[in-house]
Amino acid sequence: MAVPLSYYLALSVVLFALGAIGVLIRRNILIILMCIEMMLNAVNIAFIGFANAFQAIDGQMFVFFVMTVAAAEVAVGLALVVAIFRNRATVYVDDLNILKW
Amino acid sequence: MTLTIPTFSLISIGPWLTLALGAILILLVDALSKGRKTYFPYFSLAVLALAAFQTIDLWGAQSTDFARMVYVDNFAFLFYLILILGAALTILLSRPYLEEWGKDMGEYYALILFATVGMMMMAASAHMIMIFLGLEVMSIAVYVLAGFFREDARSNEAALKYLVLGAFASAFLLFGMAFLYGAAGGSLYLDELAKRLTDAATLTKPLTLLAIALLVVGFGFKVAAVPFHMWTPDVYEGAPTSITAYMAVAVKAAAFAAFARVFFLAFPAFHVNWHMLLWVLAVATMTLGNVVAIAQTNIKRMLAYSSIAHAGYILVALVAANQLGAVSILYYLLAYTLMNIGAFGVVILVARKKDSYLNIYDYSGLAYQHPGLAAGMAVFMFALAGMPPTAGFVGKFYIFSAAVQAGYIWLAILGVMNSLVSVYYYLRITVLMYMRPAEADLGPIAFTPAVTACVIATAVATVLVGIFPGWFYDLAMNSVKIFPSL
Amino acid sequence: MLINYVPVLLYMGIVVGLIGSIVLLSELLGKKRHTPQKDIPYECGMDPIGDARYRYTVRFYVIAMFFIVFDIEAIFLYPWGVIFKDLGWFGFAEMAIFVFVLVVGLAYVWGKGALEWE
Amino acid sequence: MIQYVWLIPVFPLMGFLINGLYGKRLPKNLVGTIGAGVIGLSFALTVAIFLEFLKLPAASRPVEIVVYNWIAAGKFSVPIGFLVDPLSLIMLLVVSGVSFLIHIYSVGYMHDDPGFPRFFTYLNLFVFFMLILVGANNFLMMFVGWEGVGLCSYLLIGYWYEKQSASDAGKKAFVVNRIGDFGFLLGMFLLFWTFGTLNFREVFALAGRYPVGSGIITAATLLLFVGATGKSAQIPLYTWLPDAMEGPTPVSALIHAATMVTAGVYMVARCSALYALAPFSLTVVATIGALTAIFAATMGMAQFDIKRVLAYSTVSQLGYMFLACGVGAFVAGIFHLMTHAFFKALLFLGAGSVSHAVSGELDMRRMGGLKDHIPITYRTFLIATLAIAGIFPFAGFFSKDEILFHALVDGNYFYWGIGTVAAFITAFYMFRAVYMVFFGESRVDPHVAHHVHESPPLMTVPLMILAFLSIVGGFVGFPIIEGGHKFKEFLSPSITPVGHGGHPPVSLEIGLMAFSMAVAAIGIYTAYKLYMLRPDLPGWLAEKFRVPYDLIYNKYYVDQIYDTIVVEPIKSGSTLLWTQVDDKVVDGAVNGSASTVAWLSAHLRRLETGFLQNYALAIVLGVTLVVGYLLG
Repeated sequence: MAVPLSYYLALSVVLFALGAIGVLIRRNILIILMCIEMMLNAVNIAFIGFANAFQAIDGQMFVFFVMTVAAAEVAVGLALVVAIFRNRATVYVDDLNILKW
Repeated sequence: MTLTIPTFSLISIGPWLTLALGAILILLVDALSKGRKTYFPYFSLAVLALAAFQTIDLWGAQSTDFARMVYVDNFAFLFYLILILGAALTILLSRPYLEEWGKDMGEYYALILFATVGMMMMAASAHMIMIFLGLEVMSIAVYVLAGFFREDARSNEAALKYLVLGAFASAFLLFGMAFLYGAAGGSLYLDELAKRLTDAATLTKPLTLLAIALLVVGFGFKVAAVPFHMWTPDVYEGAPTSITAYMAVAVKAAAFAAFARVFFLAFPAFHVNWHMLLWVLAVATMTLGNVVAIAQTNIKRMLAYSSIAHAGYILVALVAANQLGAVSILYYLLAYTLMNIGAFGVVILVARKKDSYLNIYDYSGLAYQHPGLAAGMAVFMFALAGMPPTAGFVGKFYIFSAAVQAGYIWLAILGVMNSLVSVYYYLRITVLMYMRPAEADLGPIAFTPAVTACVIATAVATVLVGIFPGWFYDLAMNSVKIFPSL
Repeated sequence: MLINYVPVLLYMGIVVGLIGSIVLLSELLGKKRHTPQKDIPYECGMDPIGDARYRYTVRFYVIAMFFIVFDIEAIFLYPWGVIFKDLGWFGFAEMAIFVFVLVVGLAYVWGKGALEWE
Repeated sequence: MIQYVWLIPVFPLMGFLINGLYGKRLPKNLVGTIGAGVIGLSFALTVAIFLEFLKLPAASRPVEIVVYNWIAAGKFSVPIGFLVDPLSLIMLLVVSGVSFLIHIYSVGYMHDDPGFPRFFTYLNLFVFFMLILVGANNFLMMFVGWEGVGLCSYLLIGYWYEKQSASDAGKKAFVVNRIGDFGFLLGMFLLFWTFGTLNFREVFALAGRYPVGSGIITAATLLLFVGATGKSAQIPLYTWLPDAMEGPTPVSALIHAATMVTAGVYMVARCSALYALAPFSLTVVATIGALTAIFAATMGMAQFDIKRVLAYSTVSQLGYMFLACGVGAFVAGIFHLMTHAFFKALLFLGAGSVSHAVSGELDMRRMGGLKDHIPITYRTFLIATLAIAGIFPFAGFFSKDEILFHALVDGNYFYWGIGTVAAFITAFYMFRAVYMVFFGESRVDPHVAHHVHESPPLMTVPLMILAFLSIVGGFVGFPIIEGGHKFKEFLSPSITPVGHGGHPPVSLEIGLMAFSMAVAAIGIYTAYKLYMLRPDLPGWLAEKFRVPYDLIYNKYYVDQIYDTIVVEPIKSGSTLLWTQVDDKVVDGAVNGSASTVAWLSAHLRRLETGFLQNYALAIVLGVTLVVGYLLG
């Protein structure tokens, strides 16, 4: 039984929204990074859904690159979290408030 | 099952390969050999020069390559040259500044080269995947560069803010691409999109519009358009000054390259939909940038707001969506590269001692102690303010003429009003330098040859490009012929 | 068909119900008396030292990052492997370049001494 | 020779570069020589070109020299080009000539100033931009000069930046001029949008196709005139000029009297072809000019600072020039511009010489009786005063008379009336200044009095040359005699005439001359009466209050009534105008807009809270708006 496209899209949108909300409300940087991953993966679901519906390979290809890029982004993010923790001993975003106005 | 391997020519992406290989070499040499290496800046400059030569060699070509993933055309080449110029000037600025922070490392140069490759990919991409990849190659390198002063809390904070928000915005951009993929029925080639989207218009129009909206968000973030600009002041202030210069000019240039290419190639049929949107964004961006810049006392932060305002001006050209508009984008980005990197060069020279002198009042009386430096800064400030006969003026002139030509009289008027407001804060720096006594003895400024050369070269170029804009205009006119819709 | 999964659902329901009722019953019926001996984490074996929320050395994060970066590249090997034969030598050369780039990364990491624990 | 016209502005530019880059290291004399010398070269070249131009047959005039194509945008291009025609030649001659004299004067005047090289750097830059402004063959290049002179004016007003008032004045001039420049820019955009070109001759040729009174041209000319009111200090944007007197006196003479402030008049005359098509705009120009002429003149009466008297008089005289343009007498406007450049530069330089003599004092209440101490200054100042008052045969007589004559002949009795009243007031307050400074008892501070001295030759020689010009400068425009008005003959090809072509009877012209001479004489006499005879008055008044019924003093009692009823209300009225309207209303509006922006700025920056998640929220809000707009 084929899953209809709208299911993919609905899941994708819900997941994306959850990720976005997570970025907005969580204080821990690591969790924020995870939420961003969630958003990217939500996009992946949309791509897979469309690729499946159109029987076009571009979408799947895109997913691969998104995953790679997401990994690289998270690696840099993690490195920054380590650096920040060493300097400021915190992993909470609202403690990062030197630069403003 | 048989596969046909598409033919391709490595020559057509020669500049990318040169820069990427150069960067890889720097990384390997840095990691695998002992001792302090001082030749990386020279090596990077040589690599950039080679890439520039390759670009010039390619000039005139007009095709696609790598299974229609890459455009090989003059529009891309002109952007290559602007990006290479930005990268080279940044490298000239960097060495003494990095040494002061004890951070003169090979990675810095390798990352700049990688970022430049990413930008070139954006400028030449013929497919959404390429845009996304280029964007991320560029962004990830720049995230790291922004946080390059690992021990500095400000640098950390800037990098993290940039990364989190950048990834956040990328997610929106990507979501937009996904919807576009759906709306176009399974293709993301820029040249196919226009036709597919109009053919399928009635049914998928909402999906297309949603995709356009999300793409505007993603590009808007990179070019720092209001309301996606919030990261800019913080990141520009916290990042190493040389990187701030680089971000302000090169990242913006690359983002506009992709922005223009996507919107002019793929969405001309939807101009009625997006022109008002960008109109509003352009006005908001110009106005907010200029107005808030007035209240700033940190020079880097002031220049950050100024860069927001300049993004607004370029958006005006994007709204105009005519040939002159496309030309003015190119011209303005060249002018902006020259004048802004020059201004940051002066900031680096004046800042000293790990950025101890970044307040605008530290510029008081600069003209009496260092007349040459003050004169250079004055040139850059006048150029940024759009005073004739500098490149900044001609750039603004092109942009507003394009807007007038396209019938956006009010947009041009608002732009002119904005540039009048902007004169206030640019001129304030000049006034401080020339018409105020020094707050305290500034002490000696170390005029290192590379930075001095960079400031002099950009100052002279800013004026020369303003006095003789014709040759670049012709080049740009030649390169924007690729947009059939303009 | 979804109907085939009904037993699984049933099973899950039973499991949850059983565990829930056991925990609930012991909580309700059991007699609670604290002694220092009873409150330590392990009744036999080593006495625990320090806090349980122990800060891991940063090395773990560094290794974790390397893992993410290198591991994820493996996804490109799968589709390549599927059509390896069809791609022929061209595909092989392509993948060799890809792996070479990864090796450069590894060499860099190694040369920087990031792989050494101390 | 004409093809080298581009060298005229290049010389000052070279002076600017040399003095700007090496001025600190060069000896003072050399800096001064370079500064003045480059202007001298420009002047010499201008004269050479002028002579050659005179020889050209009428068919090959005017000459357009295009150096190269500066900005190209589509079909439209802006060349770096110069238009050599009678109008621009007269302006070039006036600008380079007067600048040359003032530069020489400055070498003496600024000799002990620590910022000597900086002063000449700015001054040379100013001349460069001014020559660009008047030499340009298109609006955009003119705008380049327009902006440039504004910038230099700003730099030079705030030259003594240690003085708070000087830097405030600079700021005020800057802000006010921005408003004007905005109008100019909009006007330029409108012209570009309408005609697709910015070249003067092309625009004027294309404009000929439009009917008289066409909306577009009226709008464009009005916008351009907004620019002119800013640069040339007309109502309502005149307020910066009196404050601009904070700058060094040669700057006031050069920029704020002789050249820059006349740029607006030049621009209106240059666009006479456009204004001729816009009767409404002409009416506005004339009305604003007339109002400014009288308004500024009344305020000139209440001033005690000699430079402020001259500043209000400048505003008033500029009003005259606009009045002339407004009634279609562009030639008369430019004529007055030229003579005004001579005598007003002379007045300012004379004022500088006076203040030089009395150790920097500018308050006329602390001068007096200086006539014998500084004879050259006195005589030249008197000549200039006679010229501005409009006494035959001094230069101002011819030009002012021509303006009033045109106003009357045109049937504009209102403008004529205002002009005549303003002429009366001008004569009055200028002679008031002469009497207060040079005649009567010395009120000079005793510490200063013993070393009052004449200025060095470097300063007095320019005074004498300008005095000579103020005497003979008017004869190039000799009326009545057929062919006597060489000036008009020469200038006419550059100007599109407006108004009646008919020539009124000579008797009317002569009668009018006699009348305006009489008006000026009455003005002078009034000043004489009040300021030469009145020093005794305080003593008499004291007597009067002790013996109020004594008929002997009735005479003076009448004088007193006259004083209270006529002079005092005018004086207090003008003081009121000056303090209330000028300071509160106009300044308030200017400062208000600036402070509104500053207030916005200070509050909007608070949006940048520094919290990452607020920024993310902004992005999400942005997404909502963008998506909402496109889908909604």
